Amino acid sequence: MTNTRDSVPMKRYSVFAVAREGLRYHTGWGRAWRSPAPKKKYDVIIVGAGGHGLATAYYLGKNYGITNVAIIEKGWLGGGNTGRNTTIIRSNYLQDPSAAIYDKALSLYESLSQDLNYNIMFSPRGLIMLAQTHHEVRGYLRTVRANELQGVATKWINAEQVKELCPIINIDGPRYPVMGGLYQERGGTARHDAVAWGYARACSDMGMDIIQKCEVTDVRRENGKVVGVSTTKGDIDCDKLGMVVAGHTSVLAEKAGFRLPIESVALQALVSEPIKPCMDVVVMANTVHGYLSQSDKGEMVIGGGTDSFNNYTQRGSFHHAEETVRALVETFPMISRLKMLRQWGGIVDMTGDRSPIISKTPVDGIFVNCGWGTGGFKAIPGSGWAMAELMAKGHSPLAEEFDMYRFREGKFIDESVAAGVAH
Amino acid sequence: MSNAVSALNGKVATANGVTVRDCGLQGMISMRGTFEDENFFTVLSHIIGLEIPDVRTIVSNGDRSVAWMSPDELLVLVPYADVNGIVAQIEEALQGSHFLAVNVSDARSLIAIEGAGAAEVIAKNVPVDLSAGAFGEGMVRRTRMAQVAAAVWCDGADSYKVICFRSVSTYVFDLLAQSAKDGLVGAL
Amino acid sequence: MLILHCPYCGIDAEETELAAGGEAHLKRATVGDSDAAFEEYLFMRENKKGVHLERWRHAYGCGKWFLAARDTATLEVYGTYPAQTQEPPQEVKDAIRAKHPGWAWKENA
Amino acid sequence: MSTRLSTGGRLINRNKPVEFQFNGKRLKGYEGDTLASALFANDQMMVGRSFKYHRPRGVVASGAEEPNALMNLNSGGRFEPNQRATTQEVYDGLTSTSQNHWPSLEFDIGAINQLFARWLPAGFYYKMFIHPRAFWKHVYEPFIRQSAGLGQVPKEQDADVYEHFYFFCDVMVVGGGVAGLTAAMEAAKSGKKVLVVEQTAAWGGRAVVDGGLIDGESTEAWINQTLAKLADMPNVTLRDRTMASGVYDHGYVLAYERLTDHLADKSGARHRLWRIRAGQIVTATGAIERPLSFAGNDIPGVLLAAAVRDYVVNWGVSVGDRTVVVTNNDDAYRTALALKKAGLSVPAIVDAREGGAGAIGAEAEAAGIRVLKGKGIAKVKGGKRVTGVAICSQAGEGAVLEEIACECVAMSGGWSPVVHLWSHCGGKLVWDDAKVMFRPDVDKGPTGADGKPFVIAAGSANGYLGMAEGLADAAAAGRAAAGVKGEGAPSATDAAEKAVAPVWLMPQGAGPKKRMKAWLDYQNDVKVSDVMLAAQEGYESVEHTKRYTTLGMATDQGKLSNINGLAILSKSLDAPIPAVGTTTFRPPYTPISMGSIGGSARGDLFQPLRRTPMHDWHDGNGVDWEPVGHWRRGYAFVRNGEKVHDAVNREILNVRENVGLLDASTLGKIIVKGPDAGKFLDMLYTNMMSTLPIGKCRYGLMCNENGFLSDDGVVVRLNEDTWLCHTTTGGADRIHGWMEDWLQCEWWDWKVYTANITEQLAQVAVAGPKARKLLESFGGDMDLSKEAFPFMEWREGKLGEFDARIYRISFSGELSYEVAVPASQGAAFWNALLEKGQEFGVMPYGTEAMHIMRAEKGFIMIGDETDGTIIPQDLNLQWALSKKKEDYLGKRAQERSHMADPKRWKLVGVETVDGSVIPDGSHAPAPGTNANGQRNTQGRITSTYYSPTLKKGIAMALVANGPDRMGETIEFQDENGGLIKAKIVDPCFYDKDGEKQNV
Ligand SMILES: Cc1cc2nc3c(=O)[nH]c(=O)nc-3n(C[C@H](O)[C@H](O)[C@H](O)COP(=O)(O)OP(=O)(O)OC[C@H]3O[C@@H](n4cnc5c(N)ncnc54)[C@H](O)[C@@H]3O)c2cc1C
Ligand SMILES: NC(=O)c1ccc[n+]([C@@H]2O[C@H](COP(=O)([O-])OP(=O)(O)OC[C@H]3O[C@@H](n4cnc5c(N)ncnc54)[C@H](O)[C@@H]3O)[C@@H](O)[C@H]2O)c1
Ligand SMILES: Cc1cc2nc3c(=O)[nH]c(=O)nc-3n(C[C@H](O)[C@H](O)[C@H](O)COP(=O)(O)O)c2cc1C
Ligand SMILES: [Zn+2]
Repeated sequence: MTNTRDSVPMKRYSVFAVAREGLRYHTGWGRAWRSPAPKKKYDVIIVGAGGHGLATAYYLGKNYGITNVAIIEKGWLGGGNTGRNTTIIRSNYLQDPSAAIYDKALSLYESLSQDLNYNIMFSPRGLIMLAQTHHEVRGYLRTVRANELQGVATKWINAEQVKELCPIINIDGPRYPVMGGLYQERGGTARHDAVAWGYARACSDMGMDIIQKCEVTDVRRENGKVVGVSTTKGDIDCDKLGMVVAGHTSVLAEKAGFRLPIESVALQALVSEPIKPCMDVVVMANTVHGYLSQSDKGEMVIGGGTDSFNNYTQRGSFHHAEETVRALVETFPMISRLKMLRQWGGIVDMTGDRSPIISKTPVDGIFVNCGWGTGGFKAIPGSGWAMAELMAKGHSPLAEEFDMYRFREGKFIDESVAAGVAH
Repeated sequence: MSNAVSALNGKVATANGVTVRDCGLQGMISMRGTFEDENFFTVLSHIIGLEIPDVRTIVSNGDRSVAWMSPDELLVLVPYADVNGIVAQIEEALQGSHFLAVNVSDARSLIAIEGAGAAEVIAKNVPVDLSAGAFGEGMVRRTRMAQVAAAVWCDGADSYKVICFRSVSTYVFDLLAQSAKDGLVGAL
Repeated sequence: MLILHCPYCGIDAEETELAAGGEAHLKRATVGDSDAAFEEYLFMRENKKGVHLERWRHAYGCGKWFLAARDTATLEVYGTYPAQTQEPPQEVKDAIRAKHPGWAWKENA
Repeated sequence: MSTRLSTGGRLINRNKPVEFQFNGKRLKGYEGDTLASALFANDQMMVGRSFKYHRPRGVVASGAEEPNALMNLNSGGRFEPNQRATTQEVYDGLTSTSQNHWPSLEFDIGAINQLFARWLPAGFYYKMFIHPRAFWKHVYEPFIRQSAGLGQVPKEQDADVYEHFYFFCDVMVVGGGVAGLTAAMEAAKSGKKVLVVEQTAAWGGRAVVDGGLIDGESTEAWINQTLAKLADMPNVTLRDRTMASGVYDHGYVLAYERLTDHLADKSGARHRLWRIRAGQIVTATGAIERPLSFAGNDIPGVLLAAAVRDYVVNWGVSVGDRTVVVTNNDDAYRTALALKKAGLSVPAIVDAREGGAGAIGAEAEAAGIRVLKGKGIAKVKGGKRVTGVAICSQAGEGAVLEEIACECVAMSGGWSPVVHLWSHCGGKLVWDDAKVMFRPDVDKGPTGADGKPFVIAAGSANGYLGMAEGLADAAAAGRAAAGVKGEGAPSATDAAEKAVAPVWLMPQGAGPKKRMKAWLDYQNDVKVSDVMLAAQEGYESVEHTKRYTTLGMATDQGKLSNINGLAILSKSLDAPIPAVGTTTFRPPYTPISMGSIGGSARGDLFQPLRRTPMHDWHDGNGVDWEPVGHWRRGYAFVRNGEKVHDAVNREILNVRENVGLLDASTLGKIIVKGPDAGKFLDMLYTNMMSTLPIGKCRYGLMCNENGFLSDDGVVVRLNEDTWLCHTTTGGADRIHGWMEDWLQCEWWDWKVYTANITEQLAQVAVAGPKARKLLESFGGDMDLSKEAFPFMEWREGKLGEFDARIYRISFSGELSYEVAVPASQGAAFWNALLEKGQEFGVMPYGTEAMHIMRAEKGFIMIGDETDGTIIPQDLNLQWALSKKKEDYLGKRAQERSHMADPKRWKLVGVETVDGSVIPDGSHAPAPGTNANGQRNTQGRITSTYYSPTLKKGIAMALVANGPDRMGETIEFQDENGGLIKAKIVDPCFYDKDGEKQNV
């Protein structure tokens, strides 16, 4: 049993490499990423090795040649929400700034496996958001038209088309018959862990240091400017600091001396036992609160609502999972006789308008990327791209509207525009 | 008022020895005021003929009851036909003080659950300890019944009443009837 | 699945009977206050990993709002108290300090 | 050959034979058999195929931890995939099929994967299928998916029903083994309310099979007596076939009771999900035996040692005539002895420990069993079933010393306490080097609402594998849970045992070839080599290893594999096991049906359906329903031969010409009363309500603190200190809650009471030129004339025999009255209106007609013109924003720069040049693109309809500088990617001067 922490040069992944390695029992594979001790100083420190943090680092290197970068992670990389989300990817958002960044992300996702030389299993199997009330129909039609002008391909499909794409759905549900859906053919899923791993491997290969099991415990400032961080592995200096810690943003911001309009709450998900393929599309049912897709391994992956109280425990209250399952049993009657295999929670960071923040902060040199709440997996490449641009150049058109000061002006990016009321 | 019908119109269902039954039109007055206020207290007990109940209890006498609903709210139960008269009496008597008395008879439904196992039928739907030791005669609990609000009280051995909003009375009735049908647990 | 003690009904109500209402003891900012003060009131929330003072309504029960001091990391509840108060009662503060000796109520931090 | 023995089998009833099917074959078993024991009785060694390589697989365990024997059960509405054969009891008529193979279990094409296994190590797909790009979606992924998945897909609606049950107790004991029963007895003696659940159908756990004496009695006798005593105690509830599935925060436990899964008669609820609140929870959940990692440890016929003895003792079946026992601890010797006792052959006990076993070793040797010490298995021989084993030194690399023919290998790698429930809510574990196990760190249990621990582990679940120490621990746990002091425990003696040895790989120096054949996770095909590869590649965190290899992610959640896997990882990393740690334990303990989670909430009970008093009439009269929250409202009333939209148009024209009826009962109605009610409403509404004269109505707007419009409705002044506020249908509960929030939490010294009386009243809008005539035809004591009852006033009195309050308000633009009667009279009133209205051409109309008519009038609709981002100023509703008031909710917000920005889009009417209808949601593009390359826009449609009144399309839109651009023509998107020209006009399309409504 050999294990070397020395850096074996990274090997390109390909079917040939696997074939070759197979012959020698895979003894030749090197580490996907190095595990270095921290240096004294970096040009840029990114706190948080989730998808967003890693993608930020990756594009700092790739797009701006900034590679003297450390990514500091208190646990294991990808172990935050990136490693526990239901992996839904789409870009058909209503508001311009959202559509821009999510669509950037989607187009980067489409070639990410090749870009990273790591198969992230991006699976554009299509995504349907069900319309089950007249109000939802109107809301989605609005999105379709908005997307048309934003250059985001999406379309409205009728109930029969929904059924055709997803035979296991009950479109004639007695309570909320399916009236149609918003369909994005390019939407789908990706293997969440692989997204983190693929970026990590690429960052490491560019010479960046990913430092795991290292918690940032303080943010050191001098004259209103950041100079470094204190960590469980000692002090590390930097010129610029990117905070990309999702559910823990408030905790870290407090250490840097500023506040953010963020609350941390638990969001839950669960999977069924695996069954043979039966659903080749992702379905979201917002009226009844539940979404469903089938993983490549065969489990039905189910996501639902958030708890309504602040929580850092990565557990949630069972009744939310229950509400979700109830809704899905009604919408997909076949799942009633499947069994729940595992349930879990993640701590998501919710802003006042439920849209993210990618912004400079009151402290010179500190940038923050957070507030992705329940939907930031799909944004990872786009968010990293924009955050890198902001950190490198001080300005990014994709990030501009996601400034943290928008709340003061009363300028919101509200995707939940359905008030859901009628006379 | 010959036209008046209760939302459940006399529905009854029985299974496994438990009967779920619409109690028909029931007079109900929602009373809000300051319980500590002597005047409120005296006027009410004078008109209704009952004391103000303690927290989470109901007091009854014949066809009249008063149930504790919250620290400033009571539910007064009287015969349906008497409600308007009583509301008028209260308004008259409490004039000048800060209170609210409204007729909510038609806004709610009253359902009886009776028979050995009645508590279990309810316990399938409410997050409340309904075991005899914990929830005895004269106790009231406002709570969640499956997905709606309800008030439950015990008015005798194996006898319970449930009040819910009128619009969901069919839901509540069907829920209880189904719970009775699905079998008893044998644990309460 | 939290249980919180409703100070009005005197019962330990489970979360499904309750509705959460966010941070407690907010000071309403309004006409005449600065943009920053108004932003603070509407958006800037205490989001501590630790003690959180928060509002809950016994929505399916008595309908009353009450306040709770709860730990967001351990979910321990240090106490609940009526909503009609400007600051947590002494016994709640004591219970918090027993676990978080350095804790200070924001008004006299 | 596995077979039923002629004697033995304490759990089966040989007088009750049952017939069941497996893969189409009719087989016999006995009542009390599990599907697994019955299959063994019928020599069915192979029961399925593994996930990735489609390897032949047999039963390995005898309980909930089984990873291999997953079955599709039954058919039609009772079809269920992935059911463990080891926990499914057989009954007459049960049908089962094995999974994950094609065309058949014996001949499976997918098994070809085994040939490539070498090239399919952990994580191989991350490294492959990258090029060409399109191939992943169209070629690789479909292929991978097709071969993945286990059970078949249920096709039909579930034929069963499910239910929930709330239960409260002081002490909940999980596990009905001797530890659980002991703890329960101690707790129960205190008088506390105790619930005991056991997942299987049999009480007693392992003890009966393992033998020994408790209080001088046989374990079986002791268990029966204890059970009988507990059953007699009024404060104790005992439940078998009930699995505690999860421990959640604040002492909430879910337990899953399987009521009919073991019965041919399926009536009543199938599963009952108990929602338990327990003061203290005792987890006496036992321990699970670990496999040993040697080459070929997955071949059918290799079982856990304790399972082999369970099959013999509990069900009277032998897995094979000759069983080789391989172990690193003393317990497995019991299997050898039990087999011997049953007359079966045990060619050898292979003990990896140089020193062999304690007292029981001598016992085995005395029974004539050959014990090989310091030895291991080099390799299991066989394909679809075991044919023999090759023996080697444990210390070496696997040179074969001898081969022994056998049909069964009984392996034991030691025992792991079942710590799942302890851990679900944060209970911590410690690694016990001596016992080679993770056990609960008793000082770090999960804590509850009071900050104190609420779970106590007991017996073998707490790491006390010996009977005597386990009983002592359990008795103490029971007392601690009940909060009583005391001493003593049922007595037993533990024979001197030799310590278990940490044997994680067999032989210790096994090379790559062997490691590729040594399974850790049977179902997911994770081998020792995979975990080592993960470590080598830097997936060092146990969580990375889990996710990279899928170790422990199968339906058994690693009950057998996790500890072995992390031990291999720790060796690969050269780090101690506790430093590597475990992955997170998550509920459920074993999978629970989605049906049970949903409970009775399905079909009609899926959600509450709110009905108005007139609901039944609508239902019987062509209604096309529209869900609004939990209410259902009539969208239109369709007559024979009509399409929905024909009905809508007819309804509108009829209101405009005759008279229509709208069931408006769902509108929120909130009483606001008290000396400070006026002041309160002035804060809530943007306009002034305190000045509203008694007898009058006023339309009001409400904003949230962010300044956005949240609701609107007509406010009525009933008397000096009482107002009645109408809200939207969806707003009633929300606004009532909103009012209480402000009254209780901000202005608690204001004297105001509110009451939501929405459902007290049935309300009908009677609208149309003939509305007055229709109402007058009822007679009564109210003068409804124009002069006596002007617009925006209300009256109360008798309308015929009905007690009515009438508001003269209009949302349609016609002469209109809204009449409220007590809800109990609503149906009668509706019928009376229809009857008396016949001569006036009365027709009911639905929400869509109402929507269109208000749009014709240019009235806004919450939810159409507003979407949570709209302020009154956007809708030109400045007139409703009181300038006299210092403050109202939302006022400060509306002063912020973005809200006061003149560039905000404003409401206008829009009319297409060609009279067509603009599609819903259409935007008006503007020249150029923004910084992100998106087309600029200058407005969007908020409502758009065909107006049957005006016979053309009409719409409302929010447009940049809209009100200043009256008459201008701009372009909106059409349905096909093109544009439609439309003119900006006044939003009021119909009767601008209000002549119709003021008649
Ligand atoms: C159950 C669930 C389902 C979801 N479903 C979807 C979905 O279907 N589609 C979708 O698009 N999105 C979904 N999301 C949201 C999505 O997962 C997140 O928005 C996204 O993963 C956030 O990525 P991140 O990199 O910002 O955060 P994370 O992945 O959480 O990474 C932040 C990292 O920061 C680390 N960290 C925190 N504090 C410190 C510190 N002081 N020092 C060092 N490191 C620190 C954390 O350990 C963590 O690893 C879901 C989320 C959850 C919880
Ligand atoms: N010497 C050894 O190596 C060794 C190892 C293991 C067990 N044992 C013997 O086993 C016995 C231990 O007794 P015990 O009572 O601690 O354990 P046990 O295994 O006998 O009983 C535990 C019981 O809990 C049940 N259970 C587990 N999880 C459950 C859940 N989530 N919900 C409901 N039920 C659940 C199991 O079905 C089982 O009946 C003793 O006889 C002991 O000597 C010995
Ligand atoms: C898309 C997706 C699919 C998953 N599939 C499985 C699965 O098949 N088996 C399993 O045990 N867990 C599965 N999980 C859950 C993980 O085991 C784990 O619970 C989750 O990543 C959260 O981590 P934690 O439970 O360690 O906190 C899946 C998670 C995700 C996000
Ligand atoms: Zn209460």
